[in-house]
Amino acid sequence: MAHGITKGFPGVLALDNVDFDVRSGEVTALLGENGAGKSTLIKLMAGFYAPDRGEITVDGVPLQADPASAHRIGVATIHQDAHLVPAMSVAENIMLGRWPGRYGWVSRRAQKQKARAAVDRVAPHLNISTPAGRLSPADQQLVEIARAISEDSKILIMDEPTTSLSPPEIERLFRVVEDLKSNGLGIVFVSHWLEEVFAIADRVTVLRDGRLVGTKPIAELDHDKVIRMMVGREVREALHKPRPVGEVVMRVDKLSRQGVLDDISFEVRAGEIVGMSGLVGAGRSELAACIFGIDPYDRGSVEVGGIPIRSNDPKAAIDAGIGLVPEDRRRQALVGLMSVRSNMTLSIFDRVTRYGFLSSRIEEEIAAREMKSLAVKAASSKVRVSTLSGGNQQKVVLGRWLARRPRLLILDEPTKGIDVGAKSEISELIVRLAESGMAILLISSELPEILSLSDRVLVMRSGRISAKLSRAEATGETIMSYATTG
Amino acid sequence: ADSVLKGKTLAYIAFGLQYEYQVTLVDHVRKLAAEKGMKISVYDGKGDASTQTTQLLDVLSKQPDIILLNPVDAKLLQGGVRKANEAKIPLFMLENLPPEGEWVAYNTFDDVAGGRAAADAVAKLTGGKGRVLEVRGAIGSGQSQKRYDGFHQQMKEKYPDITIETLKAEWTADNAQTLTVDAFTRDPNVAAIWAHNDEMIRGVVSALRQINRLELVGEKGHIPVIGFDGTPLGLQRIREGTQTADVGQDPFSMGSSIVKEMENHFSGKPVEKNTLIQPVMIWKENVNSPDNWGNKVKS
Amino acid sequence: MTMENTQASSLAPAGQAGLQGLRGRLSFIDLMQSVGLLGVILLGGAVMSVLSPVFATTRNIENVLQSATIIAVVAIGQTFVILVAGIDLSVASVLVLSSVLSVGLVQFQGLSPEIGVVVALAAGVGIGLINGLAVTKLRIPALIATLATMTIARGLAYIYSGGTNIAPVPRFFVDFQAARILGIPAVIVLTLVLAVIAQIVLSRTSFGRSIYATGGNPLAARLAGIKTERVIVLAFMISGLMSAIAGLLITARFEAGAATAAQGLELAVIAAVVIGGVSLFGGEGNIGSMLLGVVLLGLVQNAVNLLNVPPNWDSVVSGLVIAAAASLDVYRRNYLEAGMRRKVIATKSARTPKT
Amino acid sequence: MTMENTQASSLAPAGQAGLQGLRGRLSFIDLMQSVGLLGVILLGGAVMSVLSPVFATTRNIENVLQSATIIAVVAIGQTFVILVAGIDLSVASVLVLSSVLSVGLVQFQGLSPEIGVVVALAAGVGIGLINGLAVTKLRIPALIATLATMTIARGLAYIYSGGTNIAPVPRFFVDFQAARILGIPAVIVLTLVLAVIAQIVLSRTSFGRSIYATGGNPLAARLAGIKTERVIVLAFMISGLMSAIAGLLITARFEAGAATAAQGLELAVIAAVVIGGVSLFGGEGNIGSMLLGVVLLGLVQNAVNLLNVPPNWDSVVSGLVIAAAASLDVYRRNYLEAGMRRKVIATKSARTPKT
Ligand SMILES: Nc1ncnc2c1ncn2[C@@H]1O[C@H](COP(=O)(O)OP(=O)(O)OP(=O)(O)O)[C@@H](O)[C@H]1O
Ligand SMILES: Nc1ncnc2c1ncn2[C@@H]1O[C@H](COP(=O)(O)OP(=O)(O)OP(=O)(O)O)[C@@H](O)[C@H]1O
Ligand SMILES: [Mg+2]
Ligand SMILES: [Mg+2]
Repeated sequence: MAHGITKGFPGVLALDNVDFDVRSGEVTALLGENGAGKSTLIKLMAGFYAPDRGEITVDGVPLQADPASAHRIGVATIHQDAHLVPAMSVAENIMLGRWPGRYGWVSRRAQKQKARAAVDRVAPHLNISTPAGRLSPADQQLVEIARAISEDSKILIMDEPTTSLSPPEIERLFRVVEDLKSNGLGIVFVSHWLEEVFAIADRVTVLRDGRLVGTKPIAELDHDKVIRMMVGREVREALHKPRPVGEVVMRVDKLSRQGVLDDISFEVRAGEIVGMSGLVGAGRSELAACIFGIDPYDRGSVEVGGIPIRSNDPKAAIDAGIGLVPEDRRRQALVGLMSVRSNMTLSIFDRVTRYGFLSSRIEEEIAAREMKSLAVKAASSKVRVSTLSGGNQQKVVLGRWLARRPRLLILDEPTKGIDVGAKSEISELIVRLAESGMAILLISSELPEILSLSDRVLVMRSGRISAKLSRAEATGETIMSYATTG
Repeated sequence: ADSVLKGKTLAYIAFGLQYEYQVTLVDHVRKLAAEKGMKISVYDGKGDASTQTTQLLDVLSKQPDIILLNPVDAKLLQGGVRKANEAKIPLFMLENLPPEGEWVAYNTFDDVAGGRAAADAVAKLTGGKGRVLEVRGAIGSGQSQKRYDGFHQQMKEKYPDITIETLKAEWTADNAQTLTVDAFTRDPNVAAIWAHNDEMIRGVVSALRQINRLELVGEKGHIPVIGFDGTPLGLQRIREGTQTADVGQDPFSMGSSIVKEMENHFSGKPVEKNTLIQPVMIWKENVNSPDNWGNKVKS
Repeated sequence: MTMENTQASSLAPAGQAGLQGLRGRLSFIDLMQSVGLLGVILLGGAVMSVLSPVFATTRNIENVLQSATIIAVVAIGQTFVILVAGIDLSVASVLVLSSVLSVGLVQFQGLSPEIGVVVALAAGVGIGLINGLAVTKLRIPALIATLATMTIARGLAYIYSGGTNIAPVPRFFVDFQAARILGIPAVIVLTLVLAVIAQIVLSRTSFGRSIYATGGNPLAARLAGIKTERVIVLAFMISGLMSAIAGLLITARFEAGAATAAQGLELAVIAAVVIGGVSLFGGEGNIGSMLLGVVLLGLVQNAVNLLNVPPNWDSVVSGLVIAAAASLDVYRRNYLEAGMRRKVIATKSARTPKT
Repeated sequence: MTMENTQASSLAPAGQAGLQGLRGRLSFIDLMQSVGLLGVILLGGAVMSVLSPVFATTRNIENVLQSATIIAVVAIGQTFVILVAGIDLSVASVLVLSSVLSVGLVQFQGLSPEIGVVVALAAGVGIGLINGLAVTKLRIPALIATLATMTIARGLAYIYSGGTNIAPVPRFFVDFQAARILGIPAVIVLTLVLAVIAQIVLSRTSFGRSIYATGGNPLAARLAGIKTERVIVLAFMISGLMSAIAGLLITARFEAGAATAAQGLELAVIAAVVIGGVSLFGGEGNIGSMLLGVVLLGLVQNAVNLLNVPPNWDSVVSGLVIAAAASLDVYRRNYLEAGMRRKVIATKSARTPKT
């Protein structure tokens, strides 16, 4: 459906003469490293951008560069970042722009019915009258999915729909996708999880640096081949090696927050990677928020190096030596209008200041170093961070903390939206940081990540720590059983 | 003997207590009211007709014995005046009259005569020729319009060789300043400047200083500057020589006369329906006269 | 009480029941949002009734409401614009332009009063259209675009009227001002009717929902296929129309085509709208509580007049009251919000896990 | 030329070199961003020079700049507040309060002029502090909080001055107004110095960076360890201080402390700041182009005055010019962006693929 597509941004050629087609009744996986141009291609197909060259057609009908026309023509899209109207209810967000009713009147009853039906397919636990802005990132993503599948479309495009979902939700999503596929929809699926790709895709299209590498049926491919197409080299799995563990860096004691956290106690030692697993909504992000001083807590204490840190004050946490890579980087970590460089030095003013003034030379040194070590793909360190692809934005957040070198680094879903190559780089990086004596609290919904990296695993359920497992005890089965019924 | 006004409630909706002349007028009426034993409430119109309309309606709820109204823009108080008439509360007017309605007495300063007096002064100072800047007040203000009319009529009738350039400064010194500066940039030949109030003279003087054209009275190159109001600051400038003359009004006589009409009304004596208070020209010679209201108030 | 029950029942299998209960609670919270400002008003009213015997008279309340009508009508239009994250500074100028046209076309051009009214309204809609196009097509920030039309429209009003106010007005303005419907002044009834229509449009039509979506998240709205530019243009046109209607009301009230009126009205309107809970960042607010903001400001003014606060102290007092009202309202919201979060999370984490 | 070279070198393995070249190009574009508004100004200036022979004289330009100083100083402070996504309506009131205090304390209380100045500045900072605390601690929307202090401060200024002008002013005001440094009026020099300091603070200090971060994404800024509330309070205090300084300037200009001055100045200032490219949503803008916005508005006013546009038409003309300037600027930005995109495609699309 897309032919000879070229799209440039100031400083970046995002897509260069790309051909791509979607067939009905098939799932086409669109793969590529961070910044390869996947989302850009998708935004073009959704009518959000106009191609600089080339043409997009659906059943022979050319697509105008206007989202409304894309919807009309039958293209439904889940974009990489959730695009919800925060103050509107889940139901309204699902029916956004397609409010049911006649003569411009919105029938609330029909709206609720339709929204309920869509939500039940992917997220039956959601209350459709909650304002969308109050949902956790995972639930927001489910709402996006519900919206897209509720559309009466010919083509369904999903740009990393699974990044914040946990296994049960992903499974449910895949069942829905199979269903839609058998109804003759053409589906485009983007993910950095090859397991998911192999589970659902019929064909694979790979982009690299804005150019088409190739399209192949899934049957002709295996993990390594796909990775080679994407990255152009082999990727090593990080292997767990035992490390010497130092003294206690952080001790959390009887931390409670009404309705959210209940009597949480644990400690993290220098050089140790503590994995934290649990289902979506178990309260892991909330725990990180309390430790890092984003949210207040009712009882308990957090100590770093034996000294209690003030609650509800991120600055105090940072000064005490804690760093946090939050779950929702766009909202919680990045200042979109500022450059990559400024975003990286946002927590180390003291280190880039000379004679009371910020030194752009030092800033540039630090930014260049971190960009290099993380292989951040950006036109320069001076471009706005909002123009980077999702995965590269995440690397910038990591870069900020690498530049600061905290004693304890909390990583909340650190490889969310990160490509395979980079994921293994980040895994290696995490190990290297631990080796250098940093304590790491790794919150992740991806079991393989937890299992391959953690020295110990904590499992959370309903705001409580339901299990503390040693590396030997931690298997996929034990973790899942404590996560669901501990 | 006690005044017939003793114990009466007077609601006074003032033009706005942001203007020196008005403050003096209000203070004087307040003092007279106290002497007569009236209970007075003053409402600050803030130079805004909408505010005054609302105040008038609020005042009607309180049913005072007398309303004294000094409209910012009389046409816009037409509706309010009608309501006051309907409520049958005696209305006394100052400075501005709506097109219709009833009131017991109306006192005003003769702004047309003031404009004419200014024209005479300008002609005297310029020898009856040249380009004169007129810094006018807000469009839509009755006072400003009458001053404008008087000035232009007099010029047309008696001093045809004078050309007038009108600057729309809307009563403020800020506007007067930039407009004057730019008027000089356009054409530095200015024979005299007249402003519709003393407040704007502050801007004029500041402008002249900025462009290096401020010479004191009597010095070479002095540009005659004539104000309007006779405020203490205006008188001070005349003493210093930065201002040449001023068209003085008199808030004291205006206040006294309207209160006298109130007394007449309630004691059944004949009431002077319209009183026009005449302007007094103030020059350096008579600037220290104790009759000038600007010398009676001490700022 | 009900809440306790909800907690218990949310342990039931599907969690559906718990969510039902929550739904009921959410609209209760919506109610509280408005009631909060109402609470501030009632509290203030109670204090005032003690301080001034005339305050609580029908006569006085009617005066307050009648005075508030003009701001209210303009504020209804402004609400549409602020909901799409815009701002309209041109409202007061459109108002006076409409006012002078409605009288001037009859006085100067000898047209029939009906035509005068129609042209006045059309002028308002036209300026709204220009504002909307400048914001969407030329991409000028709304503040600048409407500042420009504000200056231009006021200039045109002065030029057309010759700088003075035009009187007398056609008879029906006077009649309208005096008219009463079921004993209530017609201007108040008209304002309420406009408010009800606006509220229905906003809450029950797809155009209204598009307004909220466009203001709440323009990108999301566009991606969902909403013609956000058209929505924005329409919002500005509605604001223009409402200001023009307010222009007719001011003509009736002052019995003159008023070129000089409504100076600084735009700020008063924006303040009322924001106090009434409409977010300047768009997407949040409703006509009902917005009107409470208008009434609150009107009452503050009235209180100051009735209590005969010494001149210039009145400014100080109104400033303090505005600040107090706003912070009371904010406090109430935060309090409510905190309570709500605890409940939501309690319900959620109690839900039975699904595997 | 250089760009071509850069393109060639971008064929080198790491793409690092290509990034270097792009960096050069980006700052050129940054330059164009400011130059754009400058372009509009120069274009307008050229037209004006033809229309009015006196326009391009040193004298006139000096006058325009001198008149613009007061708005410029207030706008510098306002920029800090708008950068943190706030807005400060109280500036004009703070200005007059400072003005009456600086003279009144000497005239009425018999204090020394130095103390008068210090107290005036302290009052400005104090109101800024109140604004900041109201916004951060009480969480009142900035528009409402500063509307309240705007009303209160103006009221206090009237109360203190009794509605009259306070004169004469201490000698040094007069001297300062007349002073010249290297032939340039001291007020202009002072304004430039303040602007340079502000620009350095914004671009080269951690506080400045915190301002941008807080305005751009308050949550992210807070999580990065920035005390966002403190930053916001400081921004308001700077705005208060700048307005108070402007109050001293106006005292010097008019040789009196006057509570009536600067009516509606807040809107003019906000307009200038926004035209100067500072985003009302925070996090974007700089002092340099902001000042161009101030100058542009000053020139429009000057042009209208010099051309002796008939009364009332002047409003129409300035409105049109503001709209034209804003849309030209927007057009230029889009055009530049499109050009850059084309350039990338032209230079990179044909490159030999590396595998
Ligand atoms: N609005 C924009 N302005 C400038 N550059 C952009 C913009 N949007 C995308 N880019 C650039 O285009 C390139 C492709 O980005 P895109 O978002 O399509 O990548 P992606 O394949 O989706 O990556 P990821 O897996 O990280 O989401 C990147 O280099 C990105 O920085
Ligand atoms: N601002 C909020 N308002 C209402 N509910 C919230 C809010 N933030 C979080 N929650 C809810 O609190 C619960 C705990 O969420 P949290 O994000 O801590 O879980 P998690 O284990 O980190 O899972 P996730 O993978 O979704 O982040 C969830 O049910 C979530 O929906
Ligand atoms: Mg992407
Ligand atoms: Mg989480």
